[in-house]
Amino acid sequence: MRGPPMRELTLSKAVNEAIAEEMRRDPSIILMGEDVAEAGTPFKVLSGLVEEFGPERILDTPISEPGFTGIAVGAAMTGMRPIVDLMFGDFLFLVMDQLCNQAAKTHYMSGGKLSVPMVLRTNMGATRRSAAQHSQSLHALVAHIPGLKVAMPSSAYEAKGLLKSAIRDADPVVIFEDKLMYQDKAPVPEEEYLLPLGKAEILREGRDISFVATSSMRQVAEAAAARLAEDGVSAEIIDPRTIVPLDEETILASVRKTGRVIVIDEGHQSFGVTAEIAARIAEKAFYHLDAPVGRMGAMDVPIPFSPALEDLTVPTPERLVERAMASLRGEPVHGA
Amino acid sequence: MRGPPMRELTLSKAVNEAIAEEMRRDPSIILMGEDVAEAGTPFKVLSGLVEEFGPERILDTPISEPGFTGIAVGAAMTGMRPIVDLMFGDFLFLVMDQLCNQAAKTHYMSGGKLSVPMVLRTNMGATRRSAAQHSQSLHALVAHIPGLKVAMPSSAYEAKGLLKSAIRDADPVVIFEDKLMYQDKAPVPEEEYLLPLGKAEILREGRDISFVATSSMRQVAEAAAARLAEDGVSAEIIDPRTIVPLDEETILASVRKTGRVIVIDEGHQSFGVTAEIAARIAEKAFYHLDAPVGRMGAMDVPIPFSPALEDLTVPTPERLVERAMASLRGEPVHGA
Amino acid sequence: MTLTDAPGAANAKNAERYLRLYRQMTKIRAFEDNANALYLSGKMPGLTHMYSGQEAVAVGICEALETRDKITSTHRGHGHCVAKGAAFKEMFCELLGKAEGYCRGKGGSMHIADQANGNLGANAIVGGSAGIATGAGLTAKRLGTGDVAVCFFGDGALGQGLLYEVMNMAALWSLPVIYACENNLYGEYTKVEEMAAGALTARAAAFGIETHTVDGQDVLAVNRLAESLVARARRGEGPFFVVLETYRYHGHHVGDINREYYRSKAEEAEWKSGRDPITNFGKWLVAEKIATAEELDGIGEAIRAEAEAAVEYALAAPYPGAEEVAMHIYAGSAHA
Amino acid sequence: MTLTDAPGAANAKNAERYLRLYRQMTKIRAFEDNANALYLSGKMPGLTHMYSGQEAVAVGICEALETRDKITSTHRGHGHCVAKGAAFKEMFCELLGKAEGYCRGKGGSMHIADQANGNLGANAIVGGSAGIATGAGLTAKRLGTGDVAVCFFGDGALGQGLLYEVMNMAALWSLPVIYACENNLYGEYTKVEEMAAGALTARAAAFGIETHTVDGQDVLAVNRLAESLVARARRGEGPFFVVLETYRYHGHHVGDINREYYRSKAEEAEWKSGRDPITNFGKWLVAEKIATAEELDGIGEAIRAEAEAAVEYALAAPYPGAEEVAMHIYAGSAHA
Ligand SMILES: Cc1ncc(C[n+]2csc(CCOP(=O)(O)OP(=O)(O)O)c2C)c(N)n1
Ligand SMILES: Cc1ncc(C[n+]2csc(CCOP(=O)(O)OP(=O)(O)O)c2C)c(N)n1
Ligand SMILES: [Mg+2]
Ligand SMILES: [Mg+2]
Repeated sequence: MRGPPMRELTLSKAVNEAIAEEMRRDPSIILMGEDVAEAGTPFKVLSGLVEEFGPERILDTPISEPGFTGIAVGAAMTGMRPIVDLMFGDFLFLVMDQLCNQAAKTHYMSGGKLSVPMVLRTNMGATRRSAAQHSQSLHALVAHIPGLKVAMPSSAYEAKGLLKSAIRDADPVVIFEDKLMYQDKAPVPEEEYLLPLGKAEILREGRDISFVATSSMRQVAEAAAARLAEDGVSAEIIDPRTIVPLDEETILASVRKTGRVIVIDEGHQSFGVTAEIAARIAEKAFYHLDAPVGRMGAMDVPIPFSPALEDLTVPTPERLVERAMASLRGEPVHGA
Repeated sequence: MRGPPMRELTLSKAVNEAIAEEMRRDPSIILMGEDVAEAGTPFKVLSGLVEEFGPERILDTPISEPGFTGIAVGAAMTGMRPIVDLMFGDFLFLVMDQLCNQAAKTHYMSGGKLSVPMVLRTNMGATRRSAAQHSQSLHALVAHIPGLKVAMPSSAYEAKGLLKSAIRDADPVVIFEDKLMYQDKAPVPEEEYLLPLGKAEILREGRDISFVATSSMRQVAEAAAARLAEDGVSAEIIDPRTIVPLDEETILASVRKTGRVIVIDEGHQSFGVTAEIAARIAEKAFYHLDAPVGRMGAMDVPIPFSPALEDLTVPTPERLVERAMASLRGEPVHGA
Repeated sequence: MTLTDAPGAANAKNAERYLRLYRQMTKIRAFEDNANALYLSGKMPGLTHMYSGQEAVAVGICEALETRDKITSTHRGHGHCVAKGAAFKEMFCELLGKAEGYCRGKGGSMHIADQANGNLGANAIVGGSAGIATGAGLTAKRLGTGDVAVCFFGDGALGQGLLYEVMNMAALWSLPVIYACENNLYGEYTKVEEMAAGALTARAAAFGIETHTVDGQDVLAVNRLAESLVARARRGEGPFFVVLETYRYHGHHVGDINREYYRSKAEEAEWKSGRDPITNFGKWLVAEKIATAEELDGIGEAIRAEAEAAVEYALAAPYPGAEEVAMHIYAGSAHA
Repeated sequence: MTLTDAPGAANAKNAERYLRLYRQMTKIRAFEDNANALYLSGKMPGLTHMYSGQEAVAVGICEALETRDKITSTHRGHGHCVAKGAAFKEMFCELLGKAEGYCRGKGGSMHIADQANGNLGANAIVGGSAGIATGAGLTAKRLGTGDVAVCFFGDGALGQGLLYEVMNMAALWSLPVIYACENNLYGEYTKVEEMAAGALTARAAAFGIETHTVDGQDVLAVNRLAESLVARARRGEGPFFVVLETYRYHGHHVGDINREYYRSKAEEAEWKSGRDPITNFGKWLVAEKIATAEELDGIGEAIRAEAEAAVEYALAAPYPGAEEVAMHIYAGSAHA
């Protein structure tokens, strides 16, 4: 965050700007999804785009997620750069075939002759009282499929820079915005910038323990780090930004320095992102670890509607502080 | 394998027997899928069932995977116990919404009032020269979704015993048969038996290193263990049998004993099953580990058709022996 | 006013039935008015979709069903739930995430279900219950129960391919399913004609399914058609497909306040003043001397009082305890 | 024999075009005969689906297309590939997994593609390319190229909901797409009438799409219809839907030898002797004096010799090197 002073933008506005800038630059970009035009999506992220780019480039579709994702794949293979808007990340289950059997594999299966430069923008994040089918964080599923890239911005700044890179990328990229962060503001430069896919960011330097935190878990990590600082514990925070490609080196370097680490992600803990990152750390920084690698994902339960229950399912700063202290004492730290 | 001598059955026949026995016992069981009746599936696994149970219980469906999976969910909610035959595991992508948004969550979302006792039988396994859309091992995806149980039999014996338990289970169970093992024989008792979901099996006892191997990776582990034995290395082999629920205790006990472990699974390595099991071991057996937890999954590439390439993508006994030796020397062991 | 039952003597005989139709519609309206108020006053978590205006559809159909018949519902599901026999208290408790809700607060508005009365649940995936309803029909046919399943869905759900897959199977197998398409002219913020090419009924006629279109504001017309189709479906003459022409009075969801960009106030006023299903049916009841205006007012007041009492009860009712978060993931043995 | 071009003078003028149709069909048959032999002699890895019998469909349609027009193909895709202009050598190399194959051996029979000639690829997911073809149509419309996209698929693909989703969008947006449904009476081992309720053309007519049915064994009838629809689609009058009545001579795949349980030898013999598209067209060419029987024999022999030479070449050609296994996962920067 060095350089000239920046204006503050909401994540929503940052996404909107990224798309508008790219669409001005490249006429092959189109955007499609449900209620993306006049309505600008239920989250109003895309407001104004149809006025500037017209309904030929901002396409309102029927409620046909597999269909319009498939159409995007074909459009991408033939010269367009489609951005697909998937209203809720939970609908990924509907488009898995087109995304994972088609988009992800086309370049490889064709021996490099065809490619699918498309972006699938969707969201993640619980605690909105939206219940089990509108609250999931399903990024681990797509991260498992070779051929897809997966971005998880943790701020307006990242959302814009990563989305612009994703749009220019030659491959299918799935980008997960945390729907609870759409109104969160962050400094965003006036000038154009891109953030590379595959480069993690050290958000906070520290000596005693590393937190590897994706998306909004950055906020959990930052809050926990602030509290730990009061007790004289210095936490380092790494934001991977993209989980595919994963910038293993930045993560490992941090862990080799601190000797302790907790990986925090909002997807279900089991068979999720914390598992992959923790396993890589445990293997490749084995001789530098002073305590077991800790993991905090969402509980392995469908997201309950009741506010009394939902908040229990996701990592919180309090629980992260507790686990960090346990790690510093050398105890195993597991479970959401 | 104690007790009276057993006949040898192919995995295919064992599955057929499990279904036939259960259908005789419980009239609420129906089976549905493409070409399951007269054709008995392309793998001929179900031959003869329609003759015994009739086309009312063995239902040939159109090529509508999302549709018939959804119908199975509804049938299960209203009193049937449907077994869905999904011809290739790669088609899981088509049924993810019905499986993960509906079947998996119904019991929880209804506060325990509705349930979905169904089985989805499908397959996994590469090296059949079937290319990228007919070779995937996608069990990690469903393992990530709370509410589903996931079984991975490693022999005819397990296939029968686990399938019978899955059919009787009150929850949706996804069972992955390795399509390359359909003709593999193993001793299977004449008498009825069930294998519990959630109980791992120690296939071979050993002192020096543990192999945790799922499905056909059992064969890789067994071949490697035999070669290592020639060099005086004693490997223990654990077969989790089900990855959800995962019998963590049996795995951890083995690792605490041997101090060394390699997890072998045929899904893509990144964000796959080896990650979860390795991460749990690394966390919970941390103070017992003499070397980093090793992982061997399939390469993170779409499965190539060419025989010259396909065989490179999956774990082999040779590579496992190498990695075991590296582990014994204390070197990190990673990658497929 | 186009209420279509024959005038005069026959009506006296059916007075009880008519008053029940009136009461059920009034209950739905009262429920929704309270739900809307709860949301607007910040007492209801999440958001919800009002059924007001569409009462004659749910009531006209559900009054033709027995308790043992099954329905599947949608995100706009309160009306179906009331019409199928649910009680206010348990419904409001569910909407507020309380333990006494039909789903112990775990489902909320979008997943409310009422198993005891044959309501298999609302669904937050548009079209997501088409398979479930068809599966319920399969169960009925297979067990020979004579039960019928009604699949409620909106015009927007015609965009989902799943619907076509299951209608094909329902037609092939002559299942006792009624596909009830509530055409309220919009899917979210988009007009039906922008989302659906061709005639709506042709979508089912393509599978050889008998189709009907009916005025969804005329509870008697809906009920008469439903009685006949239900009876025929019980005799094995199904499936059927019905388009019910109707209108939602509120926004897409409770937060959709400024909606003139997609539909005019004039249009809303026209439907409300000229085609209100409750007002019109009330007038008819008075004209036919089945009830006096005062009696109808009395019914309305009693129901509104009942609703308010239920709201008070639900507001004061306890949330589920923290231990419930990990309950109901599995119906069978717990996840290890 | 129902060949339908006007006799006499006009034909002389079109002789070159007619002979090209004949040659293209003969090429497909020769390709398939060799592919089948390769499989039966154990020289071909995996398995494959023969197009023999259906030649008039692919050729009749593709001859109406320009190179720049796009097609998507199926698991039974060799015919489409040849018809769209592919060369034997690269095709056989692909079937054998050799580096000179169209996809460098990575795709194989089920994923063969030919980007340079506008073939976006075979697909191993039934119906899986419906979105891709429609997306190609969207690109054509958006860029105003006047290109047309043809989506080839089998009768079995009518079971896939995706098709209905994309046909709806194609109709809403007037895309230049021709949906070519090759009704060869079977999907795997099941008759079309057991899989599809209602009339096949009604499936598209439901979306207001103009539909046609044509004798798929009559190359001139197919070609004449295709010429007209392609021209109209270029003018923005699309989409169109065509059912082509045809027959596959071989089993579902090369290994499907004993097939009397689902179709009779008599039926096969009838189609082969009475309705062979090549024989009948050959007879017509002779009757119309466009070629002599000897000339046609000469054409057949030359093509067969060419095919055999290509097989020899492909058998001797090198496999891709091991390094290629990790190439082409991403078109952009490599996966970290
Ligand atoms: C698969 C899926 N896509 C999108 C949504 C978001 N969404 C919720 S309701 C709705 C509109 C549904 O329209 P319709 O079926 O006509 O029902 P109505 O709201 O008019 O009752 C949409 C797009 C969803 N819940 N599920
Ligand atoms: C989604 C999907 N389901 C099932 C299969 C297995 N399968 C391959 S071909 C086939 C039959 C296809 O029939 P049809 O579309 O009529 O094509 P045909 O083989 O007759 O050319 C099936 C079921 C598949 N490849 N993809
Ligand atoms: Mg609607
Ligand atoms: Mg066919």
